[in-house]
Amino acid sequence: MGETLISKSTLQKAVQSFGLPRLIIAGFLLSLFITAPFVGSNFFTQLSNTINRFGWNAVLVLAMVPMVHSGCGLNFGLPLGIISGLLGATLSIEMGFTGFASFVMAVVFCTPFALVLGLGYGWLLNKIKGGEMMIATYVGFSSVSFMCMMWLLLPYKSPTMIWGYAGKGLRTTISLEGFYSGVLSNFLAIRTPHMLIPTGAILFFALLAFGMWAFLHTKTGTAMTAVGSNATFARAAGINVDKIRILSVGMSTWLGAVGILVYQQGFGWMQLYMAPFNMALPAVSAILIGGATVNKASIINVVLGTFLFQGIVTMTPTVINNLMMVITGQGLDISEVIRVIASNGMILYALTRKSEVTR
Amino acid sequence: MRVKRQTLFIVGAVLLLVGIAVLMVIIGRGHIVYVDNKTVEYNGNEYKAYNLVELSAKGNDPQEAFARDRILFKCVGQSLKIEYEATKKQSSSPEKGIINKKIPFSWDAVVVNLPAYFAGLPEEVWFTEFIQEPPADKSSSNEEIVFDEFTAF
Amino acid sequence: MKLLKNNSFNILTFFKDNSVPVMFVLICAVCIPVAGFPLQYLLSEIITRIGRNAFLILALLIPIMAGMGLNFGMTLGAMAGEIGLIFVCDWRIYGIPGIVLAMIISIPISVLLGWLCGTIMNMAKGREMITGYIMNYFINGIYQLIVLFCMGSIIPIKHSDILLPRGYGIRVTVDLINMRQSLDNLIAVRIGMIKIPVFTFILIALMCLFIVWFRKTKLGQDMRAVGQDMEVARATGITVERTRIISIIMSTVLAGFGMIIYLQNIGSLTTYTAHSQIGMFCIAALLVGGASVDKASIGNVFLGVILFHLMFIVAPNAGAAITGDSMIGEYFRVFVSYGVITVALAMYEAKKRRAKSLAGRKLAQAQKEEAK
Amino acid sequence: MTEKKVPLLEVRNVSKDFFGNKVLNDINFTMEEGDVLGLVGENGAGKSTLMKILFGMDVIRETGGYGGEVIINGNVVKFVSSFDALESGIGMVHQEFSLIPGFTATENILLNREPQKYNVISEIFGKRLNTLNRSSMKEKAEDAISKLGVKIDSDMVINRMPVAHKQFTEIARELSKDNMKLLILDEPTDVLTEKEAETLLESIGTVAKRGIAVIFITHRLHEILSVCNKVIVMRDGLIVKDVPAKETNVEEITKWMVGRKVKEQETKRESDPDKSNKTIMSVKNLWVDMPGETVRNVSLDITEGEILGIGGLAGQGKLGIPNGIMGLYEAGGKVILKGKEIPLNSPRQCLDANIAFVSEDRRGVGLLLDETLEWNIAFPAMQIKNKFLKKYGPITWRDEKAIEKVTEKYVEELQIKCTGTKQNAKELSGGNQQKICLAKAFALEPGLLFVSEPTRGIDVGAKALVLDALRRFNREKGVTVVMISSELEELRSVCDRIAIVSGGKISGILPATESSEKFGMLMVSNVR
Repeated sequence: MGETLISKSTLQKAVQSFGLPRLIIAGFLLSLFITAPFVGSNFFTQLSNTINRFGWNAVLVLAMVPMVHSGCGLNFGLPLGIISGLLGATLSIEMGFTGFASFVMAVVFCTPFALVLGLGYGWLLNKIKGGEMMIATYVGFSSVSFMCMMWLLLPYKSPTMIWGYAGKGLRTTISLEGFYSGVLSNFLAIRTPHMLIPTGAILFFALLAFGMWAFLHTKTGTAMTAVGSNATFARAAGINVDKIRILSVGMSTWLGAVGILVYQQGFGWMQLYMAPFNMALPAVSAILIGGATVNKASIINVVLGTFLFQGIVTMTPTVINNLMMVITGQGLDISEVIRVIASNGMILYALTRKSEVTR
Repeated sequence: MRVKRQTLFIVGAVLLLVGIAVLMVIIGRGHIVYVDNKTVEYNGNEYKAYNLVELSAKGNDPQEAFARDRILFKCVGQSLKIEYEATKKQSSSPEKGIINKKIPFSWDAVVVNLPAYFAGLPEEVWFTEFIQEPPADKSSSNEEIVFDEFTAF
Repeated sequence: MKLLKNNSFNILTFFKDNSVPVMFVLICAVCIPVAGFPLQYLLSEIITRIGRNAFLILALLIPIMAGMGLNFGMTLGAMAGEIGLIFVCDWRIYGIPGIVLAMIISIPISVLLGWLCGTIMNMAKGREMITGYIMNYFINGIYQLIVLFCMGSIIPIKHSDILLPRGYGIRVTVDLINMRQSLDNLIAVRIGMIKIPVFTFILIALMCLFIVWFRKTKLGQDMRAVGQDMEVARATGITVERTRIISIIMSTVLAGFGMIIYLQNIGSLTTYTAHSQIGMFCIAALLVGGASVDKASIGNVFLGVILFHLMFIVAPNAGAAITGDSMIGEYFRVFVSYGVITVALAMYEAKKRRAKSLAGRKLAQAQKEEAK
Repeated sequence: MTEKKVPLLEVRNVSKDFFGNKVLNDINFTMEEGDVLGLVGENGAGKSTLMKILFGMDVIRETGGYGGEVIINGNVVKFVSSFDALESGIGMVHQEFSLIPGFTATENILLNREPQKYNVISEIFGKRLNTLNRSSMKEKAEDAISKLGVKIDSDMVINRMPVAHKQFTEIARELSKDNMKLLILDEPTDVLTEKEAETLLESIGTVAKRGIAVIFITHRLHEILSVCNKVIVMRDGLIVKDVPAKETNVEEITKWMVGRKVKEQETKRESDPDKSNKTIMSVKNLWVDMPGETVRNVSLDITEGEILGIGGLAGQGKLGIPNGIMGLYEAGGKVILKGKEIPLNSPRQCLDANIAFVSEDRRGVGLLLDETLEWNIAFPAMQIKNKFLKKYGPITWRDEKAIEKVTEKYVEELQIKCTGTKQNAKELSGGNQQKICLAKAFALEPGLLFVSEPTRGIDVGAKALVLDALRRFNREKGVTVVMISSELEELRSVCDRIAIVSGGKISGILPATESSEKFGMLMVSNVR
């Protein structure tokens, strides 16, 4: 079977499978990169900003893959993972670890929380096959608001974290200076006049991504893909579908926990209370922009999606403002609104695709 | 023919709604009325502010305007009707009466100068449009649009 | 919460079916004495809140009847209502005429948004609720595009006092002083310090009558049929897609009216955030009243409003009294609102799956008899 | 035309083929008002296709329409959709109920035809805003129910009704249509108890007396004789017999229904004398709750090395047996394999006990449509037998090369037409997909293989290949095969013994060499 010439139909099929909206967003981003120099914002600084933000968010988007793979749908309950991450981080700071050690210990501490919460969350999702996404959203919200109470009640003592005057309850934002702020980003960082490439963060993401890719090649990983593709087939082939789904939810929650730690080390601050409330939507729309569907997602979708999404987030404010300045003579901060419309439009597009796997 | 009859009714209903909307605009158009009890200068002679003027207007609580006071009334609709009881000096007996005036639709706010009115001066003296200059907006110029801020209920 | 007229009034099934309202009665029973609010204050708060929210929550009943689940997309109607109010403020129309005008302006916008939301929901059958939820954010982006950028620049706004200093885009809070409480005060009755907005209650009563009447109409019957079994409805010739879209349009239009009533009671419009939590709180209140994703009655609405808002008022003080920090109470009431939705959704889906395993037991039973 | 009364319905040389294979050829019959026509025939005889044509179902139009004419009251009708059929007075009651569970009987009977009370709002927003006229609805519903001569509480909600009442409600719905001329009942008594069936038969009588023609499709031959005045027997898309009911009896009808000239099978199945008669698996009072295929109290012994066939009409429970044993549907009872009991309701236990199952639902259960052929074939073996896996310490890594090798082996062995082992399963034809399912089971190298409806919906060429592969697999590898199929001829050409299931029970086990009439008798014996 010789390779057929790239006939028009295969090109069309490629466009079809890539999806028109994704093409529009990719084209939009490309045009931003091109217009950047003309509008007085340095191309390299923009690129380095995008890569930097890519390093922060990539792991959070990777957290989407296990659940989508096993057919549990888009993980709108990501805040649950984020909370376990925050618990791990606050514990590691409370114990007085500093520098790289605080990051490692944060990951170690968050793992038990992530697994326990993940298993409970997975068990609940198994009870409601078919209606996962809506309930995931509200499990995320209620757990965030529950934690808001806990942040006030848990007996933390470390001065850097608790309120100065009340002496009890954690601050809403805690500086990570001296702890693991930038611990990954600065590791082997490449600095040029305009560019800062956070190689450490990217390497960490690559490691986790490779881990995920490898897992999908193991026996259980293959089983997970089969469960996502056709759950009855998997059941007929002797796979304990519920166990695999719970495993995927646990992995997703754990990756969410590590993801928030990576985000915070890049960001430099830890945000508590209502901050994780809205962290699920950006990650969901990122992986969808990358080409994933409601029941199929790959590592490439994560890389592409995060890059595209973060590109829009970093590029639009500066480039569009300068562009507007040049045209209408007055700054027009329209980028936030465009990003909201684009990312949520993407999720809507994915939700309305017919998913072959009938639940 | 069924469909034609129904489209007729739909057009009728839409026109009715538009009619109600226009009606609402007319009867609902509100104007702010500033009533000044201030001395006014008019080709040479001066008209002194009254000692005390008690004023009441439809839909507003009655108010008292001492000399050099400015009181505010809200008037819904174009016909303005203010009852007054004015005493020029400490001793003089109070004059009673009603000011009836049509406010032009496009005017947002109006200034009524009592002394000028009592003196029967021409309209453009005692009844002038009040142009509001945009209040300097002290609140932060361009608040960050909070994406999903949680509001008290 | 109609009690089933089965012969043995079984306490257990009563509690099992209405576990959410019962749980809330307990929470209120605990918090109210602890919070220490005077009874009169609570009563007046509840009455104003019923006046403020009942209409909005009633708007949720129609999509539930048509099997579209909890219409998280009702916020689209709220936005349409807000746009109506912005224009009315700009044109300086005061009092009740202003409110009526705002409602009339909101109708075409609501119909358009409702139609859009209904069509997209039809494309994502089985995932209507999450689609409605995402539609909120999507249309909120477009709402901000219009209100923050087009108003003042493209769309003419006469009075710049509601515009941002930069000349375009509506300010973050728009004062509705000229129509504040005008519906409520129309026929307000004051007993002690409790103000009862009689006219608003009449409006709500009219809305309830409309829903009761609507259930009797052919369209209402079609919606109930579509809600229970789309394929059977389609087989008898009912236009399923159109009926579902109409149910969403009606819900959006009514949500628009409800939002205007809500904002005239509050007296000021926080342009960009007023509608963001409205959907969630109304749905939480409805669920607290004992409604479920596929069954809701007018009784659920009123019980829900009372219980939910009672909890909402007392929680901060109760929290402060118990733990000494009022923020705990604040977060507690948010947690309970989200928690109630999670529980209700989970129970609905689980119940759907439990019905299946019943048949197996019957077969085993039949076999035992045969073996005897 | 002689002044003979114009027949209510005349079907003149109607024919139909689905993608090349003839399903109906040259059907001719007429029906008068008040006729009750009993339509009998094996599965695949073309009965339901004929009814779909009469009822104007979309599936007919989508697959290229039909030849010949359908004439109602003398004029030829061409139905575009079943709504046209309803207009011209033809009503059909399907097997699975199309009723709204939460509605009362009245609301269901008049669904979408409710009498309405005018109100002014409907002028603007359209007719659907008229309120329902509940009183006249109740009246019309009760009148329709009385036409049936049955007592149903018209205010009772459907999901609280016994099955029979649901059936009557649906029939009442058709009768409530005033222009009702012809009522088609598709196996209505399948779900009813004996007593309920009797009441239904009486009500069909009363309906016929009112001048409404009824086509009654059933397997219960005694019912045909008691209520119908005409009987049509169909086989292989042909009307074999069109005879007044009075002039025939159950034996005759079964013979026409099943007896076909025994065409020479390719290789007469010779029974190997040296087959050991040790039972490999014995099933004791098995019940299985599989929708539409309920199994009631089945006990069965399977001897080692044989090919056991399980036949029977559709919906009688034959498919329930393998699905129940393999744990895909809730089941109870005891299954003993080589003396060791296997717990039910867990597919893993069966697979570990070296039993494989090729499901009848190829696309739903049998295949991973979005994955490559390699995955489809190698996946079960990999998960159960840990084949095609490389071990790196604790990590079990997919051995891509081994998977590719085994896929190529089966592609070549079963001559699966595909562009390569990396092609997605959904792109293959029906026959090739079935071979993939077989290869998947063969890769497991099972000791006992259940194969369910292996030849359903595939072309004749592929059928022979699939059956041949099964025979070779059984003979060369000595694997016991249990084949479930509704094609009696196929079973007789492949199996040693054939068990017939009807009404959820095994009505008898006969050697394959028995005459088809005997099998026919078993098939309809205690049809529930």
